[in-house]
Amino acid sequence: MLEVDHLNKVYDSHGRRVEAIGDLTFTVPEGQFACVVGPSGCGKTTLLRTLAGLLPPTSGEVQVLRRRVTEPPAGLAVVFQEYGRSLFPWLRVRDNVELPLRAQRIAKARRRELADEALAAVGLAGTGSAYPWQLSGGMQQRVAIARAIAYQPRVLLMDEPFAAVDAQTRADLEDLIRSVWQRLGVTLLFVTHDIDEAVYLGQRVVILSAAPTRVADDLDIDLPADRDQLTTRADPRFTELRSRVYAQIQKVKADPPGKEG
Amino acid sequence: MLEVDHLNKVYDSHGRRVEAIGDLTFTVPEGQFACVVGPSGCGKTTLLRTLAGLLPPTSGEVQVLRRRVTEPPAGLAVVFQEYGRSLFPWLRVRDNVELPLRAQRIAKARRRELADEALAAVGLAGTGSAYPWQLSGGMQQRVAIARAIAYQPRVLLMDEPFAAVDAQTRADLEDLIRSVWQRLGVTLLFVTHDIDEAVYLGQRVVILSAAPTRVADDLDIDLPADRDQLTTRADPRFTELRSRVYAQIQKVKADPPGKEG
Amino acid sequence: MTLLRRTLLALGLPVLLVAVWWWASAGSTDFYRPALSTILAAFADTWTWDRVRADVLPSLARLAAGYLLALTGGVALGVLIGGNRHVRAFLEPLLEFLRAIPPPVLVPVFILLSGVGDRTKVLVIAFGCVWPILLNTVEGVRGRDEVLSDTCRTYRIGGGLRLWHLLLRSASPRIVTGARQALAIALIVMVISEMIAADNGLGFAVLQFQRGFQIPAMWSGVLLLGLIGVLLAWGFRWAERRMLGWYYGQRAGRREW
Amino acid sequence: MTRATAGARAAPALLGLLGLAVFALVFEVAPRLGVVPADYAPPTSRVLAAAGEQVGRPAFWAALADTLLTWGTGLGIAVVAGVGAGVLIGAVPFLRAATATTVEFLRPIPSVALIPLVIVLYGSTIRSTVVLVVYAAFWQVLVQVLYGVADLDPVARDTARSYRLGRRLQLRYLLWPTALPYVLTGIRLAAAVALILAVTGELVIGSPGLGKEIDLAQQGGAVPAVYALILVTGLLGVLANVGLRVLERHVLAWHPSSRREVTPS
Amino acid sequence: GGSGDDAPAAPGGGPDKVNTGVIAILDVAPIYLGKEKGFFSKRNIDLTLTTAQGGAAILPAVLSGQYQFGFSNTISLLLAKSQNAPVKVVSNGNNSTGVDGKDFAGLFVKADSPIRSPKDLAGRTVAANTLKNIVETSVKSSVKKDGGDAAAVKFTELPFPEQLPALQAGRVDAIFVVEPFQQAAVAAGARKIASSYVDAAPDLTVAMYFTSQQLLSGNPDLVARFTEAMKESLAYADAHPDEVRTVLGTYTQIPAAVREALVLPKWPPDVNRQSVETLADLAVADGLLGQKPDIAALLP
Ligand SMILES: Nc1ncnc2c1ncn2[C@@H]1O[C@H](COP(=O)(O)OP(=O)(O)OP(=O)(O)O)[C@@H](O)[C@H]1O
Ligand SMILES: Nc1ncnc2c1ncn2[C@@H]1O[C@H](COP(=O)(O)OP(=O)(O)OP(=O)(O)O)[C@@H](O)[C@H]1O
Ligand SMILES: [Mg+2]
Ligand SMILES: [Mg+2]
Repeated sequence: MLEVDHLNKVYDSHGRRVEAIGDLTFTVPEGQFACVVGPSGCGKTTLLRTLAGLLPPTSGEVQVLRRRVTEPPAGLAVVFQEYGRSLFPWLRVRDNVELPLRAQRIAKARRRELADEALAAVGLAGTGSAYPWQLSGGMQQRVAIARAIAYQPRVLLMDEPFAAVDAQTRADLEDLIRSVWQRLGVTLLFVTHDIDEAVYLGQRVVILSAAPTRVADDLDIDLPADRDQLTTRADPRFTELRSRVYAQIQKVKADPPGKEG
Repeated sequence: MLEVDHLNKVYDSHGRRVEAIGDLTFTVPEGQFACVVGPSGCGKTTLLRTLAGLLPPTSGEVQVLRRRVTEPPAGLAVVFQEYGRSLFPWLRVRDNVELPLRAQRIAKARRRELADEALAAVGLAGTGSAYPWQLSGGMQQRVAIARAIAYQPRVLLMDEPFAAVDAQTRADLEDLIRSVWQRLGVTLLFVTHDIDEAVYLGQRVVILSAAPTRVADDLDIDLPADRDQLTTRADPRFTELRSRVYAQIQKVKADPPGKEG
Repeated sequence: MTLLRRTLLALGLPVLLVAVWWWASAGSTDFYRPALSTILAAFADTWTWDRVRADVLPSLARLAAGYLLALTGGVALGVLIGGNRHVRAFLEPLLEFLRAIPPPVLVPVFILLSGVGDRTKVLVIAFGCVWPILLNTVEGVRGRDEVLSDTCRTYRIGGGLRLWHLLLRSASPRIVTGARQALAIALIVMVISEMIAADNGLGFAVLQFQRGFQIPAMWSGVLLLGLIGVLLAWGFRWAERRMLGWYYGQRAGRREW
Repeated sequence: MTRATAGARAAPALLGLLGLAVFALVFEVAPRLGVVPADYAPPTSRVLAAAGEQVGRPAFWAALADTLLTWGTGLGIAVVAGVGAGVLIGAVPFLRAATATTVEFLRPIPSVALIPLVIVLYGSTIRSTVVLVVYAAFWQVLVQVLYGVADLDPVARDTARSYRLGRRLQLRYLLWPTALPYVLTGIRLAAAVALILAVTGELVIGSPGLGKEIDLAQQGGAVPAVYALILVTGLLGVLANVGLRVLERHVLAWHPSSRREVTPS
Repeated sequence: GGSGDDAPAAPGGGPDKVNTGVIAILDVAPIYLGKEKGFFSKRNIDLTLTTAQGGAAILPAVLSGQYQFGFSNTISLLLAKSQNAPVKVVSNGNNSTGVDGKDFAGLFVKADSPIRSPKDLAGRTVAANTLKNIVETSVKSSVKKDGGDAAAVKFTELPFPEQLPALQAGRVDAIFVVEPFQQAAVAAGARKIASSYVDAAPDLTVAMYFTSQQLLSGNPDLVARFTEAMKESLAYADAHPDEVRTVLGTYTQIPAAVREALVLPKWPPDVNRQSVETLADLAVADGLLGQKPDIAALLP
């Protein structure tokens, strides 16, 4: 469960003051798959980092699993937008995936099994012994995803996790994430720029305005729980929902937030 | 003009041998806008780095502007996939954009003008005095694009340059790149994972197979030169072309390259 | 680079310099600047196996002990200081104070506290050469990548795992820089430590030659020091290449033509 | 808000003073308890009193000025030469390979072993000591620069290459900022080593300065005066570090190590 | 360049500028006193005294012409001569008082030490400020004189200021110190078991002033004038101990009270040749010197 309550975040360093998050309030109930879309630079990453306990809010507060966040909460995993930099260059791919499991004192054999499974799931079977910098961008991003999946978190925050992979792989990963979500009952906050993806994946799409960001719209995605790439995307309801999201985003762009409030 | 002639590239380091590029031959005539698509890890970045003279081929050769490439050719700009790391963290955004212009001994006032224009074109007017790490991922990526545009290259290589920006910004940037291309007559090689984008932007789409990569298909995009987001994407020819690309990619995925040749 | 080329590069300049030295010093009558031929003759006479066993080996043993002490102590303290800015604020001025005190005037204090034996010399060596390791470790730990730090924090990688896989590994290029510096300094401090309260050792021998006005023998000792330095540096580079494989791989994977 | 930030800025300095104070206290109490003999390790208060006496002597100020001159000159030369040679050698692989052995040979030669040589050349003058200072401090900077230059980010380097930044621009905007954190550490190391060598050189060679005063005090058996002079030397080191830290905050504002400390987390 | 053949004569026939390297200890008080009294300036010598920590820094400076003269202990000069260093003694430096128990230097043990006399030192450790030098030779001669096994005495090197603390902490068994450290040892209750300089040779010449052969042959007149001035200085210092104690305050940091109590060495104007011969023989016997140098060539 995630609760964001009147969150406000101002960056003020090196002579530059930016109010990234204006006033943000929303709740993601336990086990929900929520997608977040919003213009570039609106504060999505900032929101995720605040939820992950990596950044203190300027005012307001966030709660994860009913606890006020002051440090990274247990059982939470993040796939960072800067996937390349979030992999340890001195660890081989498999060790990168296993490292969080070691911190949880999971036995070696089990760790190995979880890591290999996760790597296979993202299509990287057989790359375990490479270093991350020997992989292509999209492969690196998938390692970061594998790491989060192998961790079996209760809350998963993902920041544009499929930005660097091709369309086909992306579709596979989308289905993978949905199946992980369904199997583990994890609460998922998923940032993406792809509107189709947001609608296809989530039970809900939160649309953020430009910085200082607010919730511009919050849509329920009432598509059936069983989704697949062909039928769901062909569903007229899908088309309708994606048009609504698209229209809403256009509106957000057109109304600079300065005008309101 | 770009010529790739029986290019082959094998990585062999730290106990891992990968034949990234199998045998690649194609030519991009002067002033053409060519898009490249292919599965993640197939060798697109490798190809771009070879064309940019940053990586020696294992065998075969590449020519840029009718010169065999042995070092980075003059008049060529690259937008790297790792946009974040390609910006110098010690330079402010404007200085990052201006730096290549200084190498060309462009006068200060003119430099400033070009940089400000380019930043405004990518929607970053007013961020010139920030450091890159004070910007969001999408903003950083746009700085890298602005740097390439301000450089006014004759050949432009772009490696998934819009991966980190939202749909709306992406559409704007697509139009921007097309207008730059038309205005400057630059030869453009554009790597993307978005099939719609490839079809919308290019005069041609080169589809690569999985590693060791070959040209799996090479399609002419015979859409009118004047394109816009609404009408072009609604054009039945557009839908037809994108379906062909999509089908082709599916086929590439299904046939592992080992089976052929 | 072929082996031949590497050898040529490694030995070219030294051979040239030795040749120049030989030529320039030939027939020298200057008491303090004897001809290189004289020095080399003295070298052969002086550094016999007995002498090596009596003076050079004890020195090297103390050197090794002091250096390892500095390495472990410097890295441990460096991680502590680099990882916490309050600790850093508390300790830094004090450490800077200690760092600026010349070993020759500090040695008496060490003698006072720990006697005149080998232990004191080992401590002096450690104290003298710990600084590059300490400073570099501190800066390496401070300069770790933010995204990696955040990754560790969110996955709650703490304790020993964080220490090893985040702090030490990301500081390792700088730790190696410091350790490399420290190696040469340890050799220097070894010599200094043997100039006080010693009865054997390479530094002691050089000092005795100097005081006994056996100038060619003294220069041969200096020459030996340099040679030991080269050997240690080669050993160090070998170890470094092994430990930092990922680092050089990441940088060389993108090698130019 | 502003008060809090001012407090936060002052806090490190206070903590640092506290650290020095604790050290001073230990050295006040230990001799008094007889842990160490008070005659040879006088308590802090006696050292401070002796320092007070020193401050009253014009000879002390002259010596301080001489030491500062030796130190400053030597350090300046060493830094300029070390950075220049380091960047040159580091940027040109051929030079690096060709000089490696020679560098490793020359580095471990202790400055003290060169004393007869410099005396033959320059006598007991400040020049002799400056040569020793330069010799010792030069390597500190050089090695740091060599490793710093090698720390280049491959993507940043490719960027510079593909935009065909010339040698001068690559040096100024790529190599230099990359190496800068290493260089600053090198300067901090060199500053202390230079100070040490300045004092040691004065002590052994007899060129004018604090080291010579220490020698005089030692020969005269004036133990508190010896420690007072050492205290002054140490404080010079602390001051140098404060200055270099301020410099670092300015020139490395962009570096993760400074960024982290701006945003509280 | 180190080609100082002549003393740099000031243009226009002014006084000769002369630089002399000394150690800032009691022993060189006469030259400071002599300078103060004008014994050098009246011989047209403009004397500058430069202090160094030890002979290691002085000899090279004299040989290279940076200094015209230098001060060194006798053994060091014998060592240098035996290595064919072109040095030449020009004046006496200082001598022991010749009085056992009342010399300016001595061999001390802790008050409660079982060591009663020098022969008990066999198998024990003695601190010397410089190894393989005059202290070692002298202490060994004390042991021999006392009927002990000199070869069984171990020496360790400690600077004078560190010796008393080391003795009291039990890290060494005996120390050999000169004034003013002798005063401190006495004050700390250490027991003097020998005056080794006295034991080595009667009226031992402990140190001397020297120059380089080059200067001697290039400017014998200057050397002669320096020798004259030194003679006068030595004689004056020997006759005026109170002025010596005062002048000490100008170039050392010995506290005034200690200065009053110091035992001063003897400053005869001429080198005690016989003692130098004896010392050389002792050094050869101890293995410090490979062979006996040509003492006539060393001494004036
Ligand atoms: N470390 C920082 N220091 C200063 N300002 C920052 C910092 N990080 C982000 N900002 C600013 O905060 C705003 C929001 O940034 P954020 O990274 O949250 O955006 P985003 O929604 O993730 O954008 P994108 O989709 O482009 O990744 C931006 O204007 C950015 O410039
Ligand atoms: N520096 C390197 N060292 C070793 N192998 C490498 C290196 N860079 C890339 N490779 C390998 O070469 C293959 C192609 O990589 P490349 O980066 O060109 O793929 P890509 O097509 O750009 O993929 P993506 O779309 O995911 O960015 C991959 O299998 C990768 O593991
Ligand atoms: Mg973001
Ligand atoms: Mg790529």
